[in-house]
This record gives sequence, structure tokens and C-alpha cells, in this order.
Amino acid sequence: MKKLINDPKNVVDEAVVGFEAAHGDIVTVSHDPIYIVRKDAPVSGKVGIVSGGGSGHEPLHGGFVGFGMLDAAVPGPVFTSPTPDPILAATKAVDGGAGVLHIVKNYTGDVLNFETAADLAAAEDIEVRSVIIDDDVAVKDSLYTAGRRGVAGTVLVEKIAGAAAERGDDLDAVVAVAEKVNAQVRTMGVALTPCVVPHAGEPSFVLADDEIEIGIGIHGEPGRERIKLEPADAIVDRLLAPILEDLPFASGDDVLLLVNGMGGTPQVELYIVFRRAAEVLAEKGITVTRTLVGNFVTSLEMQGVSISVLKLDDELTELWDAPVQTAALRWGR
Amino acid sequence: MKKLINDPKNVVDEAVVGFEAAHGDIVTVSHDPIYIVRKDAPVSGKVGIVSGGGSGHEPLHGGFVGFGMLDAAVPGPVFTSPTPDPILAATKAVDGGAGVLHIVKNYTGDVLNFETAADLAAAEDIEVRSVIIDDDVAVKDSLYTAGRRGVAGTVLVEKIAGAAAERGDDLDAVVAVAEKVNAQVRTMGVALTPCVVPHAGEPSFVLADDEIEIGIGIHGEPGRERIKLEPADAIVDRLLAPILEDLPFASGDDVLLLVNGMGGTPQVELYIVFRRAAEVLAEKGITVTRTLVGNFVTSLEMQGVSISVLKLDDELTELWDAPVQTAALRWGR
Amino acid sequence: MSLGITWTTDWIRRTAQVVSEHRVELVTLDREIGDGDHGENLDRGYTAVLAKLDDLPTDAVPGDALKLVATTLISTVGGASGPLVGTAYLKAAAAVGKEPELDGAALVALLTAARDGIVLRGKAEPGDKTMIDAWTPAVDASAAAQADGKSEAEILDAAATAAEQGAKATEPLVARKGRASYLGERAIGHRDPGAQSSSLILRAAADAAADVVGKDA
Amino acid sequence: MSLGITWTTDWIRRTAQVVSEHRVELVTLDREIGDGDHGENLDRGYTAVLAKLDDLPTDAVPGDALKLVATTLISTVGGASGPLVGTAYLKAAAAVGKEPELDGAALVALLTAARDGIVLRGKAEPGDKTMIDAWTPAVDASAAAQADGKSEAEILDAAATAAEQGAKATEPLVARKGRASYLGERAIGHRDPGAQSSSLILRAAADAAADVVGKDA
Ligand SMILES: Nc1ncnc2c1ncn2[C@@H]1O[C@H](COP(=O)(O)OP(=O)(O)O)[C@@H](O)[C@H]1O
Ligand SMILES: Nc1ncnc2c1ncn2[C@@H]1O[C@H](COP(=O)(O)OP(=O)(O)O)[C@@H](O)[C@H]1O
Ligand SMILES: [Mg+2]
Ligand SMILES: [Mg+2]
Ligand SMILES: [Mg+2]
Ligand SMILES: [Mg+2]
Repeated sequence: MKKLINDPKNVVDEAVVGFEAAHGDIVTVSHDPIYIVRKDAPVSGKVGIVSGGGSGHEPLHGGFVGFGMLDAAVPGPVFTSPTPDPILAATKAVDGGAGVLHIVKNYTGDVLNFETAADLAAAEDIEVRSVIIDDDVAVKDSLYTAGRRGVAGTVLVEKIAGAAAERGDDLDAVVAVAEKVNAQVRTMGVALTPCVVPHAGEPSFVLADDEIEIGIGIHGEPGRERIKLEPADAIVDRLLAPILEDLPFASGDDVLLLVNGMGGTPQVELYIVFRRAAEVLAEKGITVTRTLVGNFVTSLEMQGVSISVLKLDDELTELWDAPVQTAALRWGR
Repeated sequence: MKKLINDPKNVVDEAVVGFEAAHGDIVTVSHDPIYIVRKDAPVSGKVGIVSGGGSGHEPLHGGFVGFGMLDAAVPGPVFTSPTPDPILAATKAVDGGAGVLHIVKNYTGDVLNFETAADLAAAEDIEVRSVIIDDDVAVKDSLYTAGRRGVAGTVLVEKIAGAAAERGDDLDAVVAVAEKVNAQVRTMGVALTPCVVPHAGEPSFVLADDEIEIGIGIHGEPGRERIKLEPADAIVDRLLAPILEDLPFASGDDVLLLVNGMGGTPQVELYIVFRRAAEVLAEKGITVTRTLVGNFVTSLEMQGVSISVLKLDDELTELWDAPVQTAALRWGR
Repeated sequence: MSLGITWTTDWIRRTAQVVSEHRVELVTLDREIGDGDHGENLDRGYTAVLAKLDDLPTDAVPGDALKLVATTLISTVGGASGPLVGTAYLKAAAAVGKEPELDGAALVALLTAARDGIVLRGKAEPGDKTMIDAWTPAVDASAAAQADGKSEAEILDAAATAAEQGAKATEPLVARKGRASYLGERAIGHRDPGAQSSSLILRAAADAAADVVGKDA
Repeated sequence: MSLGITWTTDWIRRTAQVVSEHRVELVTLDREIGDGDHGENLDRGYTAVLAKLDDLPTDAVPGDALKLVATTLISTVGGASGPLVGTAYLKAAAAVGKEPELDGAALVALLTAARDGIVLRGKAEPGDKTMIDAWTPAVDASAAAQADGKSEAEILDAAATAAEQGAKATEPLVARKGRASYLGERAIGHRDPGAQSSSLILRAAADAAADVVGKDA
């Protein structure tokens, strides 16, 4: 394992110190327990938005704390949900009196720990609502699984719900918009190489030199199937098919197309993927009116990509376009 | 070699199609010859700024085309300087009558091809000036080398010169500010893993499992020395020492600190590096007043990082803060 | 021969020890069908528990020690196993209440409450390829041993043995809960890391009982 | 027995062929002490040259063909080698002018002008571990052969042989120009890719001369 780290045990602690040093104009960092809040938290009268989860997916979530997006992010150890304590502390820190939304990716650990934190917050009279993100079509959503995973669509929920909160929507309305985004976004990913969790020191899985994992999760969880490497266009077609099947995307729809790098993929490759994805959508009469390309929800150094398609309407488009000022996503100010 | 590409020969062609599809609100792409210009080019009366070089360093340079930064970027094949033809075409496309600045990284190929293009542009009565970027302290600047290389400092030159051009500075003034940034910025990088050029199909060099390359170039050119892997803090100290030695950075100075990922490094590691670099500068009484962390000048999937320190003054700070709207760097609009 | 606070803290210390020794093994199991952190998660938690164990008042009863483990695990482990294993200890602590000495019936109640706590939080059923598949046979075996009039040490040994078999029996299963459920058929042939760690926890209980029998007042 | 347009175009075609055959070798040399694209760069350039060669007018002279190669390489190769090798052909074309037939003296002038063109653009000196280290011995050997009254084919063979030796002789050198200069001592033991490709270009010239002697009018 080759990594620019000191002790594997200190990875998250040291990274948040660096994050604070780099982005002290936007965020404040609490170190014990660890959470990141926007500098002006709590914003009185605004719904607070907290997200979090295991580390290793950066810029998710800390990179999305700031005006127009998250009020707080709670990073757990690498690939491990944070415990209830820091979630509760972050929830209190961003409570501006209008209630707090927890945006939780659908993993057993995240769900259970956020649930406990929400119970504890309720006991302190903070109104907390949770929206569970499960956009990953690689996993069948059935009684026989833990349900779909929350993956790259999370960044779209965080941006859009963040804009709704920023314009003054109340807790019900912010929850409704977050649920709408989650209902309208679908994602599917592929891995070319595994990632190495610092404390494990070994690759999360092994792929032969000519193999790729279709439907990979963002923690190196294996996906739908392992196949031989194919040209990028063929891979994109494989990723898009279940996305387009799953949601009734129809000719005439406007969508946001997100091509998300898994962390170790060169940017040229992301644009080659984007090119084909846009082409396929155009062939189906679906219009890409908003775009996002880059590393947003990553798996450490994993090489691979996920494609997300979010069906837009006027409200979602307006909220997407609204100003945002975070370390990793910024426009309009 | 596992990459999300189709034919290695089409990597750049297809990537720019994707880039145009993703960022058509900001740029226009010419496909034959290949160059990327800001959507409103040429801006009448404004100094035009063109940069370019081999592909594989994305977001450099295409990701920096737009308001407040580059007017055009000319991507060559992967790691190979573009030829004079597209440079000339881009130069003409952004000539708003106030002359054009070429920002050229100091590699023999880039220098020679931009030189020829500048000669050809002069023959068509376009005033072209060139600034050669050579911020890499890994290479000794002596009669016995091709001179220092241009590396991550390039993004700082492009941002600051772009802001000067945008506010209406004339060609002499824009050249002067670009030269000033180049004179005041120093960079040093390290690689943990090599990169794989698509047409070569093999790693650019081989590092043992416990080796790193100090002073790596951005094309996988070997660096100063190959050493055993060390903790991140020790590596940062090694990178900063020659930077601080080279320029008379002094106690009381204000600087911009750029921690640049080489493409395949997880973001947590960049922040661990940032933390230590900020700590060392603080110990020396140098104040980090502006920061940038992320993948800006990359080497495909290489894992590694470079640290750049730019000495700031009021003018450079103001130009750094000025609004910019490109695919990869955006604030203030 | 009932078991008291000495047994309880010995069980906890042995658990911390054995989790630390098997850290890499649990990480490896979790790498195969999960995300490779299970051993790290539990090790972090029990290390924190050890640091707090000395703060227990001298008149502490088993339930106090179990509650301390519960809250410490919940606030240091995270992931799925933190709330699940934490809740197991929390419910176990409630089941034994202020009782200073645990007889066979109390031990069965403790194990049953622990298992029920995990089910309450995680909603897994036997055969879902989770830690439940170690706990449920352990509960059943302990109840049978107690009904047969076995000693406390024998009851816990029966539970540990059943848990070990249960953990092994997860290998041919497809998972229906937790991360391994994403794998479908591909989880077959791999042992569930949570079931494995549960069997370690229960074996530590039996070993502590075998060792301290007689030491508790 | 002078050499005309048939030799010239045969030289160019053979060069394209040999560069394509040695593409991977040149990439490998460049991977070792550069950035791994030299073979790809030249192959791209000469492939473009081949596509244009048929457009030469039937009354073309050697200088026309050389100029076509020059402009095509300059506009398709990029990198350091594009302008350098392109300029070599450009200056060579100027040196032979409109001459339809090249005798020994003209060939020496051609080679000398080519080498001088590379020096003009690249400012390298002999011993800097660049393509100059193939070209300069080639120029010297060709001049010596011509002074000895050797045939055109012999002059080019002498040049090619000297270039091959020159390329090999770059191996122990430290580089002072181009990317390899960043390596310092570590470039020692590696052959310069540009010197190697230059020797291929010059060997193609000699082979073409051996083959077409007599075919040119
Ligand atoms: N719903 C559930 N009910 C019972 N046990 C579960 C459930 N989900 C997961 N587990 C257990 O948790 C273990 C994984 O724990 P761990 O790796 O620490 O957490 P995470 O899955 O969050 O990384 C699994 O091996 C399984 O035994
Ligand atoms: N200044 C120079 N003068 C002469 N030859 C040079 C000079 N710089 C580089 N070269 C030659 O160019 C070759 C590299 O060409 P190539 O790999 O195509 O370009 P790049 O270095 O831009 O990738 C080197 O092997 C060397 O022979
Ligand atoms: Mg986990
Ligand atoms: Mg090159
Ligand atoms: Mg796990
Ligand atoms: Mg090269």
C-alpha cells in the first residue's frame, strides 16, 4: 500500500485539519467529535442540512458544506459510518430553529447511526427528518437485499435540497424536494481497479488485468457482474441501460447528466464517457440541459466512473442553478 | 492497461467532444484543428490568452478556458505538444485586436511549436508575446539541462494573467503580470505510482511497492531521486525544502499554497499534505492567505502530489480573487 | 456456581484481546463480501472499552459493565456493527438488571436479550447471513443446556460452540441483509464477518467462565 | 550515378515503413529517459506524409519531396521532434533547391543542412545526447566518403553507419537537452530515442540508394 498518509489511524483527523486550513473561509471544523459546519452556522430560521458517512468518498460530504448546500458534514472513519455522537453534535450546531434534515445514504450502518442520532436530537427538542438516498440501480431493491445503495446521486440531492433550504423553504418542503430528487435520479457505476482502505492495507477486491466490475459500490463492494474490459462506449451503454429502464425517462424529458469519477480516473476518460452518454440520451430524445463532470463521490483511488441521470423540471433546474459556495462545488458567488 | 477509452488514437478527439457537450455554456470547440475557445471569443479590445500543450494534464488547459482566465486552450496528443497549426488557429480565433499572450510550459516541444505559431501569427499581423513557465524546482536550471519544467504553477499564471486581461490590462501589462507570477512561484512534486500513456500501453516508469519518485515531472519523467516510501509529513518536508530555499520566501510573506493532485490521489491525502505544508510555512512565519487544493495539473492516473508556493502581494491577491468562470475553476459568478 | 462482575469484566477483556488478535482475519472476511472494515471497527470499539473499564466503580454489577460496553461501542464503532453489537449489550444489560450474580437462567436471558436487540435494530432473520446466524443457535443451545441442568460454564460453552457452527454455516448462504446482500450468489462460499466476530465474543464468555469459576464471590 | 526523385520518394517511404516497424522500440527508449511518445510521434507524422506523397506532381524534384515531408511533419508530429526533424527536412530541401539529380556533393550538402537546421532550432551540441549525436557523425562520414570519391550509395551508407554508431554512443552520456536532461546521471546507459530514429532515417536513405541506383534517369 502506497499512500500519502502518516498513521492509518489518523487519516481522517489529519485530513480535516488540512481541510480547515484550506477552507477556513467557508467552514469551521470541530475536532472532538469530528464534524464540519459552515462558517455562519447556525443560520437562524433556516432548515439545517446534515449529511455524513464513512470517509474516503471526498469531496463528499465535507466539500459540500457551505452556502446553498450542506450546513454540516460528519465524516466517519474510512468507509465506516460515523457514530451517533458527532451526528448529534453537528445536528445541534446547525439547528437554526427551523428543524434539521439528515441526508443519509442507504447503508445499514449509516441508517442505524443517523437514526440513533435523530432520536437523541428529538429528545433535545430538535425536529429532525431523514431522507434516505438509494439511487444505485446496480442493486435490486427487494426484500432480499439491504435495498439500493446511496451513491453519486447524493451530491445532486445535497445541492438541490441545500438550495431549497437557502431560499427559505420549511422543513416539510425541503424534505419533499430531497425526496423528489432521490425519486428521480438513478446511478450505475463501474470499477476498473479496486481501492485500498488505509487500515486494511490490501485492495478491497482483486480484478484481473482485463476485468472490470459492473455495478460497483462506492466502498469497493462487488457489483452486478464481472466482465472483460470493453471499449468505453460499450461500457457506457451497459451502465445507461438499467438507468433508463428503471425510471420512465421519456423522449422529451430534460435531464441532468452527472459523470462522476471514482477518484483515480483521469479526466480525459470522464469526458470520453460523457460524450457517449450524451449521445445515447440524445438518440432517445432525452435532452441534457444540465451537466456535472468530475470527482464528486469517490472511493479513494479506485479507477472507474458512475453515470447518474436526474430527471429535471423547472423547480429542480432553478434550485440546481441557485448560487452555491462550497469547497468542491461553487457558482453564482 | 485498463482505461475507459475506445481507440487510443481517438482519446483527445473524443474527450473534446465530451468536453463541449458538458461545457457548451462556457466554451466552443473547434475539431479540425482541435482547440477550445471561450464562447464569446474574440473579446474585442481584450488581450487574448492562449495556452496549450500535450493532453493528459486535465483540467489543464481546457478546463481553464472562460471568463477571467484563458481565451483558448490547444490540446496536443497525450503528453505531446500540439503542432503550430492549431496554435495559430486558436491565436487568430481569440485575437480581439489587443494582441495575444501565449502561456507556454518550458518543454522543448512546447517552446518550439508555440514559437513557430507565434512567427506565423506575426506574419498575419497579430502581436504575440510568450511567457515561458518554469516553476519546477526539481530540475536544476543550468546550462546543462533544458531548464526548469513548467508544472502546477501554470494554473496560477493562467488565473492571474487571465484576470489582468479581463480587467483590461494591455499586452505589456498582462505579460508583466504573467512573468511576475512565474518569477514568484515554485513547485515540487512526488509520484507514488506511474501513469500509463494510452498509445504506449505500459507504465511510464516502474516503482517498487515501497518506492516513490521525488521531483517527478508531469509526464512521468523521472525526478531527482527515488527513495523508500516515507510518512506523508516527511515527504512534504522534502518537497517544501527546495521550494523555500529557491525563492527567498521570508518570515512575514503572504503566500498562496497550492496542493495539486497528480490525478490518481484520493482527496483525503491531498488534505493530509496540505495540513503539513501549512504547518511548516506557519513555523517559518509565512502566512498562507490563499489556498487551492485539488487536481489541476495532472499526469493521467498517476498517484502523487505537487506543492506550489506563490509569493503574493496586493496586486496578485486582487487578481487571484477576481471572478473566474471556467469548467474547472469558478468563483464570483 | 453463578457468575458475577469478575467473570463479566474478564469476558470483556478477553473479547477485546481476541478481537484485536483476529482483527486482520475479520477485515479480510469483510473485504471479501463487504467493505473490509469489520475487524478495524470492533477493535477500535473494544480498545475504547478497555480504556474505560477501570473506571467502573468497585461495587459494579455485571449489568453496569455490559452497559458501559454498550454505550462505548455505540459511540466509537460506527458502521453497521456498532449500533447492532452495542444494542446487544444494551439489551443484555437491561435483562440482567442489578443482579450481582448470574445463574444459568440469567445467562440464557442475557443471551436472548442480546440477540433480540440485534434483531430489533437490524431486522435480520436466521439464514440472512448475518451475526444473527451465530447468535440464534447460541441462544437455543444455551437454553437447551440450561434445561438439561448444565453449569454456567457448560451453558456458555454450548452457546460458543453453537455460535462457531452457526458462523461456519453462513458460508453457503446468500446474504439478505448488510453489504453482502449486494453480492447475490457471489456471497456463497464466504463466512459472514459479523457472525464470525460474534462467535469470538461468545467463546470469550465461555473461556472467562471456565477460568473464573470459583473466583467470583 | 546521381540520385533523383525516385530515390527521394523511396527514402521517404522506407523511412515511414521503418519508423512504423520500430514504433514500439522508439516508444520504449523514450519511456526510459523521456515521456514515451517518440515512436508514436514520428509514426503519426510519417503516416501523414505517406498519405500526401502521391499528390506530388509528376515533375517533382527531390527538394519538392523533402519540403512536403518538412511541412507535413511540422504540422502533424508536435513534441520536440516535430519541429526539429521538420526543420531538418526544410533546410535540406533548401540546400538542394530545384536540382533534379543529387550527386555526392549535393548529398553532403543536404545532410549538412539538415543537421544545421536541427542545431538552429534545438541549440544542442554534440555530446548533449540528442539526435545531433547521430547526425553530426553522419555528416562528417558523408563528407569524408565524398572527399574519397565514393559513390552516392557509399556516401549514404557511410552516413548511416556513422549515425548508427553515434546513436549507440549516446548510451553512456548524460543528457543536456530535451527531457532526458532532467535525469542527470540516471540517463546513463540509455540510448537517446531521437538519435536512434535519426539512424533509422539515414539507414533508409542508404538502403534506398542501394536499391534504386540505376533506376533514376
Ligand atoms: N441488518 C443486519 N442485521 C444483523 N446483522 C447485520 C445487519 N447488517 C449487517 N450486519 C452484520 O454486520 C456485519 C458488518 O459489520 P461492519 O463491517 O462493522 O459494518 P459495515 O457493513 O457498515 O461496514 C456483517 O457481517 C453482518 O454480520
Ligand atoms: N534541443 C534539442 N536538440 C536536438 N534534439 C533534441 C532536443 N531536444 C530534444 N531532442 C530530441 O528529441 C527527442 C525526443 O523527441 P520526442 O519524444 O518526439 O519529443 P518530446 O521530448 O517532446 O516528447 C530526444 O530523444 C532528442 O533526440
Ligand atoms: Mg463499513
Ligand atoms: Mg512528448
Ligand atoms: Mg464492513
Ligand atoms: Mg517524447
